[in-house]
Amino acid sequence: MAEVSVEVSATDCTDLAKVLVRADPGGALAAALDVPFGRAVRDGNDALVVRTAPDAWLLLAAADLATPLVRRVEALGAGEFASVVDVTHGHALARLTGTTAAVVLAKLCAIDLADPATPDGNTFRSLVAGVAVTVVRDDARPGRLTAGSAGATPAGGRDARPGRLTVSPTASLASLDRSDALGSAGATPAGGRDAERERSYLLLCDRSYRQYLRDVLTDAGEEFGLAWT
Amino acid sequence: MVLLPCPHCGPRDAAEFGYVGERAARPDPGAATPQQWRGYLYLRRNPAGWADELWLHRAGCGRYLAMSRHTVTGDIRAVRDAATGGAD
Amino acid sequence: MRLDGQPGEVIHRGTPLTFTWNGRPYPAFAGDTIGSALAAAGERVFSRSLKYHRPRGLLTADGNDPGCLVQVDGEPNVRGAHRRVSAGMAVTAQGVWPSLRFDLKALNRLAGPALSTGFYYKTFIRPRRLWPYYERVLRRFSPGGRVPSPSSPAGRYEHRYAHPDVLVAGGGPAGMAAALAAAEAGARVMLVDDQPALGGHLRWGGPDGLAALAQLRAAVAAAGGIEVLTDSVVTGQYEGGLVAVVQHGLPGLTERLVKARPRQLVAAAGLIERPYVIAGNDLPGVMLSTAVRRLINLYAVRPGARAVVFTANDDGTAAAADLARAGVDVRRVVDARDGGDIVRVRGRGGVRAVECGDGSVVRCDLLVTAVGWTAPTGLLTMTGGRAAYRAGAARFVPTELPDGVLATGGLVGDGTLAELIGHGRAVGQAAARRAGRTAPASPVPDLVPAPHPELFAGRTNGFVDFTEDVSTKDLAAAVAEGYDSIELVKRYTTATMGPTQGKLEAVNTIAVVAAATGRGIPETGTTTARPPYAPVSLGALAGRNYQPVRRSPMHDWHVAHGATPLVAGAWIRPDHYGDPAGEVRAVRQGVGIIDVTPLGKFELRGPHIPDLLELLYVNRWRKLAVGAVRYGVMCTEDGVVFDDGVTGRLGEHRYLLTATSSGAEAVGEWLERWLQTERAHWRVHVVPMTDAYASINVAGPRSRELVRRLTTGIDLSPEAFPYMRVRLGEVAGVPDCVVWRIGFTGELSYELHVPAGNGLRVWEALLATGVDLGVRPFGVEAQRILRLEKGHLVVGQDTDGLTQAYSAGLDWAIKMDKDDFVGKPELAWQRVRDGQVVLVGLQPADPELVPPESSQLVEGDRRIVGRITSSRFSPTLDRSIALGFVAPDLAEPGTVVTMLLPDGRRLPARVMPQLAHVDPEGKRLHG
Amino acid sequence: MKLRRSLPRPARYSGFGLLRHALGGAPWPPVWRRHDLRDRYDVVVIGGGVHGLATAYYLAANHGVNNVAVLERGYLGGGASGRNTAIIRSNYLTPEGVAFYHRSVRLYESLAADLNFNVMFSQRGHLTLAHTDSALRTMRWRAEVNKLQGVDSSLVGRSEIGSLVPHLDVSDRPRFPILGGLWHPPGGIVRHDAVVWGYARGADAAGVHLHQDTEVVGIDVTGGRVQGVRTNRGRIAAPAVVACTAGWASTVCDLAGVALPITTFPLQAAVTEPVRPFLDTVVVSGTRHVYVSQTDRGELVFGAAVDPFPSYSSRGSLEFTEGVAAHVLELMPALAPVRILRQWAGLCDMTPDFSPVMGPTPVEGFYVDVGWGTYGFKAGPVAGETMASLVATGKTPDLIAPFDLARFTDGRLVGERGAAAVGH
Ligand SMILES: Cc1cc2nc3c(=O)[nH]c(=O)nc-3n(C[C@H](O)[C@H](O)[C@H](O)COP(=O)(O)OP(=O)(O)OC[C@H]3O[C@@H](n4cnc5c(N)ncnc54)[C@H](O)[C@@H]3O)c2cc1C
Ligand SMILES: NC(=O)c1ccc[n+]([C@@H]2O[C@H](COP(=O)([O-])OP(=O)(O)OC[C@H]3O[C@@H](n4cnc5c(N)ncnc54)[C@H](O)[C@@H]3O)[C@@H](O)[C@H]2O)c1
Ligand SMILES: Cc1cc2nc3c(=O)[nH]c(=O)nc-3n(C[C@H](O)[C@H](O)[C@H](O)COP(=O)(O)O)c2cc1C
Ligand SMILES: [Zn+2]
Repeated sequence: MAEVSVEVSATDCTDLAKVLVRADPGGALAAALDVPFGRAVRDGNDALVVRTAPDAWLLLAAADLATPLVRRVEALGAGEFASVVDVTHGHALARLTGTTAAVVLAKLCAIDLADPATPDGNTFRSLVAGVAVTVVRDDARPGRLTAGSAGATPAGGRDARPGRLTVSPTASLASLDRSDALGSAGATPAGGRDAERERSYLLLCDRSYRQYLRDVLTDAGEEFGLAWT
Repeated sequence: MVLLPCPHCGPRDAAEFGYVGERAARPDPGAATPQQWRGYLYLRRNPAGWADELWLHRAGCGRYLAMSRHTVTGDIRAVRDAATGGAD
Repeated sequence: MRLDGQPGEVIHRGTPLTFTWNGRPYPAFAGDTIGSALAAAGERVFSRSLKYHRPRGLLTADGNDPGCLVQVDGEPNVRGAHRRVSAGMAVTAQGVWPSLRFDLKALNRLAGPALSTGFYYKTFIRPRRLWPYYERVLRRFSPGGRVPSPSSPAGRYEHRYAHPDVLVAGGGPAGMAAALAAAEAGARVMLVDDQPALGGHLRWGGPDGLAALAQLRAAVAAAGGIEVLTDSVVTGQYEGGLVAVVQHGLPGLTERLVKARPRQLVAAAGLIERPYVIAGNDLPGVMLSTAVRRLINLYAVRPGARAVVFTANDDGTAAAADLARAGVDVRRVVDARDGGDIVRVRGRGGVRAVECGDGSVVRCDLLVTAVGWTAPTGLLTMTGGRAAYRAGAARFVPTELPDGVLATGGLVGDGTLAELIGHGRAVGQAAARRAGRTAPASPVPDLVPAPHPELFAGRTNGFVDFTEDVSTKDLAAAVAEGYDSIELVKRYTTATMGPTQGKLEAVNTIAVVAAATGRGIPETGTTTARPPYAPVSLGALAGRNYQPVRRSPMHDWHVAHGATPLVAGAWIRPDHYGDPAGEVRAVRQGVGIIDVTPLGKFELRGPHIPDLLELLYVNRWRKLAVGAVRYGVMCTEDGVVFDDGVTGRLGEHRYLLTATSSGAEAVGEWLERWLQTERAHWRVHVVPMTDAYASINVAGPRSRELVRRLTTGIDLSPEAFPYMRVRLGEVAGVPDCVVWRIGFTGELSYELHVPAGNGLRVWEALLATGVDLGVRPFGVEAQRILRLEKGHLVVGQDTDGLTQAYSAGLDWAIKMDKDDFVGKPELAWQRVRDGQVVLVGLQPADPELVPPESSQLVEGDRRIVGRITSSRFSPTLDRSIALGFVAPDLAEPGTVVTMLLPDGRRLPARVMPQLAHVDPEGKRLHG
Repeated sequence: MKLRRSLPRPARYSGFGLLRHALGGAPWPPVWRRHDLRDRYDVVVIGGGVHGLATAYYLAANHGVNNVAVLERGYLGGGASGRNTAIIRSNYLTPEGVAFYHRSVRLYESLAADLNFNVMFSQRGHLTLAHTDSALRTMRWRAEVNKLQGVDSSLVGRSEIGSLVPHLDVSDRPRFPILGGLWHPPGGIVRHDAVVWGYARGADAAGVHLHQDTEVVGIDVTGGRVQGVRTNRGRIAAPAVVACTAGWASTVCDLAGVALPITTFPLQAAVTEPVRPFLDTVVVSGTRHVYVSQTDRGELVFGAAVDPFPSYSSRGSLEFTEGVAAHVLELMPALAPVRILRQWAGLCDMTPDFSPVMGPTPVEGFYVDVGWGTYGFKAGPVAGETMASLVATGKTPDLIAPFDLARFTDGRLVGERGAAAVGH
C-alpha cells in the first residue's frame, strides 16, 4: 500500500521554557522587546517573543533556557517596574502542523484563521474548545520549537528568506523576523482550508488542560488522520 | 453571538467576556451612610438605553474594559481599557 | 406510478433499493425521497392530522410538506418528502393507532365541532380531581414521532467555524449568480442550498431551465473560491452576523453545524408556494403546482390519474402541461385570472371530485393549486429586517434589510431567468464590495414582485394550518371571542406554531384574521419570526459536546491507585482511595499526603502588595515579614465572606497568595479588577500560578521527618521553620519548590508547591521515602473530616451567599481600625446588629449519629433556629461532630439544641465551646 | 363606546356548554371587551401580565374595588407571562419564600375552578438533579425547610431518578454524573397563556377595564404622592398606581423617581417539535444550567439561566440553543435527533437576592410588584392576591412583608439564589 499522507500532525511541546514578562508598554523593556500586541517574533537567541497582552509578553525557548532568559530580560528592564517570571510549568503547549491544521483548528476556535486575518507571525488568545488558549501562527520553522529541542531547523522556512536582520546573540531581544512582511493575502476558500500551504500553530493553555487539549485536537483531527509525534 | 469590540483584541464573541456590572462610584467607606452604601451595593440605573458598564475580556487580553453599551440595540459607542482614565 | 425517464430526474434507476414502510418492503431508486418512493408505489396517505386524525398525503413534496412527517428508525418527525431513502431504512407512520390505514383516533372527528378552538380551556374544569385523568387522555392524542430508546446509539455531530466574505443562502439561479459574481471579485464565498444539488426551481422547471442550470453549475464548479454546501440549510442569522448552517449527508457524520460569520449574507431563498384554503383542502390528492412538478420532473412519479388544476399564475399552467405530458388526464384548468374559482374538494380519504365556483363538479383524484407565493422573509426579519405586504403581488416583501444582509431572487421579486441572474450578479458584486473586495459597481436592477391576485381562502371552511389542524372557522371563532390581535389568535388557536412555523400557513392565517376583524392585512401584521428558520437537531447544536477537564500532574497516579474520582468544578480530584477513615487515622497518627494542586495560587510582584492585601482582606498585612505566612479572609462589598487562604511573603516585593480551589478563578479576577479599575496607579503584577505548581500537603506528626528526608537547603527544625512560615528550597532534587508550614488538617504539616512538571516525581518520592513512616495518600474526603475535626470553615459550605464575616465566627480576623477594606462598612454595621446567626461547633448527644448536612435546628413545631452546615463521623474522636449556624441566643457553649433529621427524628446536640473538636489549643499544629 | 351599567356574567365554560355551542353554532361571547379610557380610576395597574391581571382581578373579586384599569403597552400576556416555561413549584430555600410560593401553588390548584377557565395545571412532579455534593447539600436544605412548611419535597437517589425518568443517564459515564435529586411531587407546569386569559376574563367580568396598546409614558407625582399616569392615549388620574412591569420595572419606576435594585437580563427558552410523551416530570439541572418539560402537546420546552449580560432585547442566540442541547444530551443522550423548532427570549428583572420586591415605595400611593426575575409566573396568583389586599386595605400582608423594597436599604436580604438561580 502506498504511504498514507498525513495531512496534519501534532506535537506536545509542554517542556519548552516559558517566561512571562509584565511591564509598562511605554517603558524601556517594552521598547527592547519591540513586539506589537498580537504578534510573535523570534529574537536573536531562538526565543519566540509573543506579545500576549498590552502589558504582557510570553517568551518561549528551548527547555533549558528559562533561567538565562529570565536573567537576560530582567537586565533589559532594570530600573523600571517590571516582572519576569518563569512560568514554564504553568502551561501546556502543543504544536499543530499540516496542510489541514487550520481546518482542524476551525472546528474548535471561532477566530478567522485565513491569511488576511491571522497571517504567519500573528497571535491571539481566544477560546479553543471552551478553554482560553494562546494561539501563535508560526509556519516558518515548525521544527524549531518542539519538545525540548532548541536547534533542529527544518529545510526551507523563514530562515531562507533574504533580508533577514542579524542581531548578535547578546543584543536585546529585538525582533528578528518582522513577520509583517510575511503572509500572503491570497484568497483561501471560505472555510479556511488551503490545500497547498502547510501551516503551523502553537497552542498554549493552562497546564491542567494538557490532556484535554490533546484529546480535543485528536478528536477534531481524526478526519485528517491527525497523528501525535 | 454578539461581537464586542475589545480595544486591544478587536471584535470578539461575547462568550470570551465577563460582564461585571454597571460602573458606579464607590462612596467613601468612612463617611457613607447605610443608605448611600447600600445604594451603591444594590440600586441600579438599569437603563433601557446607554449604560456604562464594566466588562472583563476573560478569554482574551484579560483586561477590564469600560464600555458604553446600548441595552436595547446592543450598539457600543465607546470602549476603553478601564485602567486608562477617559471621558466617561 | 413511475414514469419513463425524465430529462431532469434525480433518481438513479441503476441503483434500486428496498426500504420498509410500516413494516412492509417497498422498492425505490437511489435519489428518491421517502415520499417520492412511496408515491411511486401508489401510496397516498403518509400521516394523520393532529386533532382530527384525518389522513394526509403529499401537499408540497418538499421539506415543508406537513403531510409527510414520518419516523425513520429512531428518528422522529423526519421530513419524508425531503429525506432520501436508503437501503434498509425502516420508515413508519407517526402517532397512529393501531395503524395508519385504520386509525381509531380518527373517532375524534365525530367530536369535531366540540374540539373547536380553545376547547381545552372550556372543558375538564370540574371536578378538579378528574383533570389528571383527562390530561392523560389528551397526551395520548399528542402528535409527533417517538424519541429513540435510552440505549440507542447516538449519531456523530460536530461544529465548524467559517469566515467567508460572502455567504449565499439559497442556490437557485439568483443565488448561484450572486455567488459567481462575488467570487469573480475575489471574495471567498460559501454557497448553501438545502436541496441535494444546486439549482433551485430550475431543477424541475423544464428544458430551458435545465440548460441554464447546467451552465450555472459548470461555472460554479469552475470558479475558484466558492465552497458549495448542498443538503445544508441556513437555519438563521443571529446577532453579530453569525449565520448557522446545518450540513447533512457528510460521510461519517450525522450532521455538522457550521457557524459562519460572513461579512455579507446574501439571502436567495426563493419563494414558497401557498396552499388554498377551502373545504377538503387537506385531502390526500390536493397538491401544490410545485409539488406535482417536483414529482414528475425530479422523481418521474405520476401524481394522479385525473386532475383539476386551479391556477392564478403561469406556474399552474406549466404544471398542467407537465401533468399532461406525464399522462395525467387534466379534466379542467380553472383559471382565477379569468374569474374561475373552486369551492370545495370532495372525498373521504382522498380527492374524489372538485366543486367549482360555477357549480360544476369535476371528478378527479388530484387537485393541483397554484394560488401564489410566500417570500420567506422570516430569514431576514428574525435579525431585524422588515417586511411589508404588497397587495398587488399578494405577498409580503422585504422592505428593510438587516445590516450586512442583501437579498436577491424570488425573495425580492420576480423576473425572467435572465433578470434573476442579472439581479443576482449585481447583488453578488455589491456583497463582494461590501466585504472589501473590488467589484464593478454596476447598479442593482429592479426586481419587482409580479402582479398576482389575492387568493388566500375560498368561501368554505378549510384548513389554514395543516400541522395544527386549524381551520378558517377556528380563526374566526378566536377573533369573535376577543383574541383579536394576530399574536393572540396565534396563541389561542396555535396556528403557525407547528413544525412548519408558518412557512406555508402564516400569510393565509393573517388573511383570514384580517377578514374576520375587517382590519386588512397590513394592519393585521405578522407574528414574530424566530430562529431557527428550519428545525435543528439537538445533536447538531451540541456538536462534539467538549467538556473541559482539569487534571493535576498526579492525576494518572490517582487513577492507577484506585482513587474514587470527585468532580470539583472543572477539576477531577481523588475523593478517597477506598478508606477515608483509615486515611484520616494515617494523618493523625503518622503521615499522609494529599494532592491539593487545584488550590488557587498567585504570585504577586511589586511595591504595593501590602496595600492591595490590606484592601482586599479583612485582616492586617503590613507587618508581614519575609518568610512569614498569614491566613486571610476576603469579603465582598456587602460584607459577605468571599474567599480565604494563606499568603506568604517570599521576598521584598514578592508574595505568593493562595485561594480556595473553587474560588481561584474569581479571586484572580477580583485582584485584577481592583488593580485595573480602582487602583490603577498601584504597582502590583499578579501572575496566576495555580497550574505552575503541583501542590502536595504532607500532614501528620511524622510529616517533618518525611519532608526532612527529601529537602535540601531548608532547616526544618521547629525553631528555624515554625508554624506559619514559608521557605524556598529543593525537594526530592527538584529546585524552586515553595515549602509552607501551614495546616488545614490541624496536624503538623507542610505544603509543598512543586514546579508542576516535577509534581509526580515528588509525589512518588514522598511515598517511597516514607514507607517506614506509614505514609499514605489521602483524598478530599479525609481532608474534609480532618478540617472539620479541627473546626476550619469551608467558604461556600459553612457560609452561604449572605453570610457576613461576623456570622462566620471570624471576629478575630476583622480589623475595624483599618482605614478601609472591602466590605468594611457593612461589617461595621453587622457588628452592632442584633439577631445575627453564629457558626458554632456541635456534637450530637448520640455519638453514633451523624446528622446529614443541612439538617435544620428547630424550636417548637416548626421554627427554624439554625442548621448543620458540616457533619462527619470523626475517626479521631470516635464520635460524630458538626459545624452549624445557630441563633445568637443558642450560641452559648453547652446549650442543647434540637436537630430535625430528614427522616423526621428530633434529636439533641450540644453547642461546643469552640469550632475545633480536636486539639482546640493547636498543640499538634505548632509542635 | 358607552359603558354598560350592569355587567353580563360571562358564559360559563363547561363540557356541556361546549357541546351546546358546537351544535347550536352560537358563538362564544368575547372574553374581554374594549373600552374608552376613563380620566380617573381608583387603581391603575401598569402591565398586563399575570401579575397585573391577577392584582386587578383580586382587587375586584376579593375587595370589590372594580374601578380599576390595567394598562398594557402591547397585547395581554405579551411580556414574560407569555413567554415563560410555566413551571410551578414551591420548593424554595428560605422559610419566607417557601411559605409564599406554597400559597401560590394552592391557588393554582383551584384556579381553573375559580376562574372557570381550564389553566391545565399539571402537577406531574418536579425533579432537580444534583451533580455535586454542594448541590445535594443545598437540596437537602431546601427539602428540610420545605417539609417544615408543609411542602412535599425530598431527596431521591439515582435509582429512583432512573425510574422516574428512564431517559436520564444515571450512570457514571457523564462528565458530571447525577448524584441525586430533589423530588417535589406538587410541582409541575401550567398552560401559561390560559392563566393570563383566565385572569383577564375574570377581571373583565368583574368590571375591570383592560386597555391593550396603552403605554404609560409618565407618572405624575406631587408632594411625594402619586397623582396618576400619562399614557399614549391620554392622562389618567389615580390615587393608587401599581407597577407590575417585570423586565421594564426600572424604566417604569424611573418615571416615578423610584430607584430599584434591579437589572434586566434576557432569559431564553426553546421548544422542540412534538414527540410522543416520554417525559412525565419537569427535570432541572442547576449545575448543567438547563431544565426541560414536555407539554401535553408533546413539545419539549427548554430553559436555562439568564443570559450572561443585561439587555432589553428579546432576540435569541445560537449560543443558547447550543448550550441547552449540549446539556440536555448530557442528561438524556438519546434525544440527539429531536429538533428545536423555535427559540425566544423574555426579560427578567433580577434582584440581588433572587427574591421579589413587593409593596409600597417612597412615593405614597405608588406600589411595586416587581423583581420577579426568572421565577415570577408561579407567583402570579399569590402576588395578585396579596398586592390587591395591600392596595385595598393599606395593610401589608404577612406573606409579603419580607419582600419590601426597604429591605435593601435596611440590609435584610432574603437569599433565594440557592433555589432560584436555575432560571424558572
Ligand atoms: C423564558 C422565561 C422563562 C420563565 N420561566 C418561568 C417559570 O418556569 N416559572 C416561573 O414561575 N416564572 C418563569 N419566568 C418568569 C416569569 O415569566 C415572570 O416573572 C412573570 O411572567 C412576570 O409577570 P409580570 O406580569 O410581572 O410581567 P410581564 O408578564 O412581563 O408583564 C409586564 C407587562 O408590562 C408591560 N409594560 C411594560 N412597560 C409598560 C408601560 N410603560 N406601559 C404599559 N405597559 C407596560 C409589558 O408590555 C408587559 O406585558 C420565566 C421568564 C422567562 C422570560
Ligand atoms: N421558486 C419557485 O417555485 C419558482 C417557480 C417558478 C418561477 N420562479 C421564479 O424564480 C424566482 C426564484 O428564483 P430564486 O433563485 O430566487 O429561487 P429558487 O427557488 O430557484 O432557489 C432557492 C433555493 O434556495 C433554497 N433555500 C431556501 N431556503 C433555504 C435555506 N434557509 N437554506 C438553504 N437553502 C435554502 C431552496 O431550496 C432553493 O433550492 C422567483 O422569483 C420566480 O420568479 C420560482
Ligand atoms: C410554554 C411554551 C410553549 C411554546 N410552544 C410553542 C410551540 O409549540 N410552537 C411555537 O411555534 N411556539 C411555541 N412557543 C413560543 C411562542 O410561539 C413565542 O415564541 C413566545 O410566546 C414568545 O413570543 P414571540 O416569539 O412572539 O416574541 C411556546 C412558548 C411557551 C412559553
Ligand atoms: Zn481583549
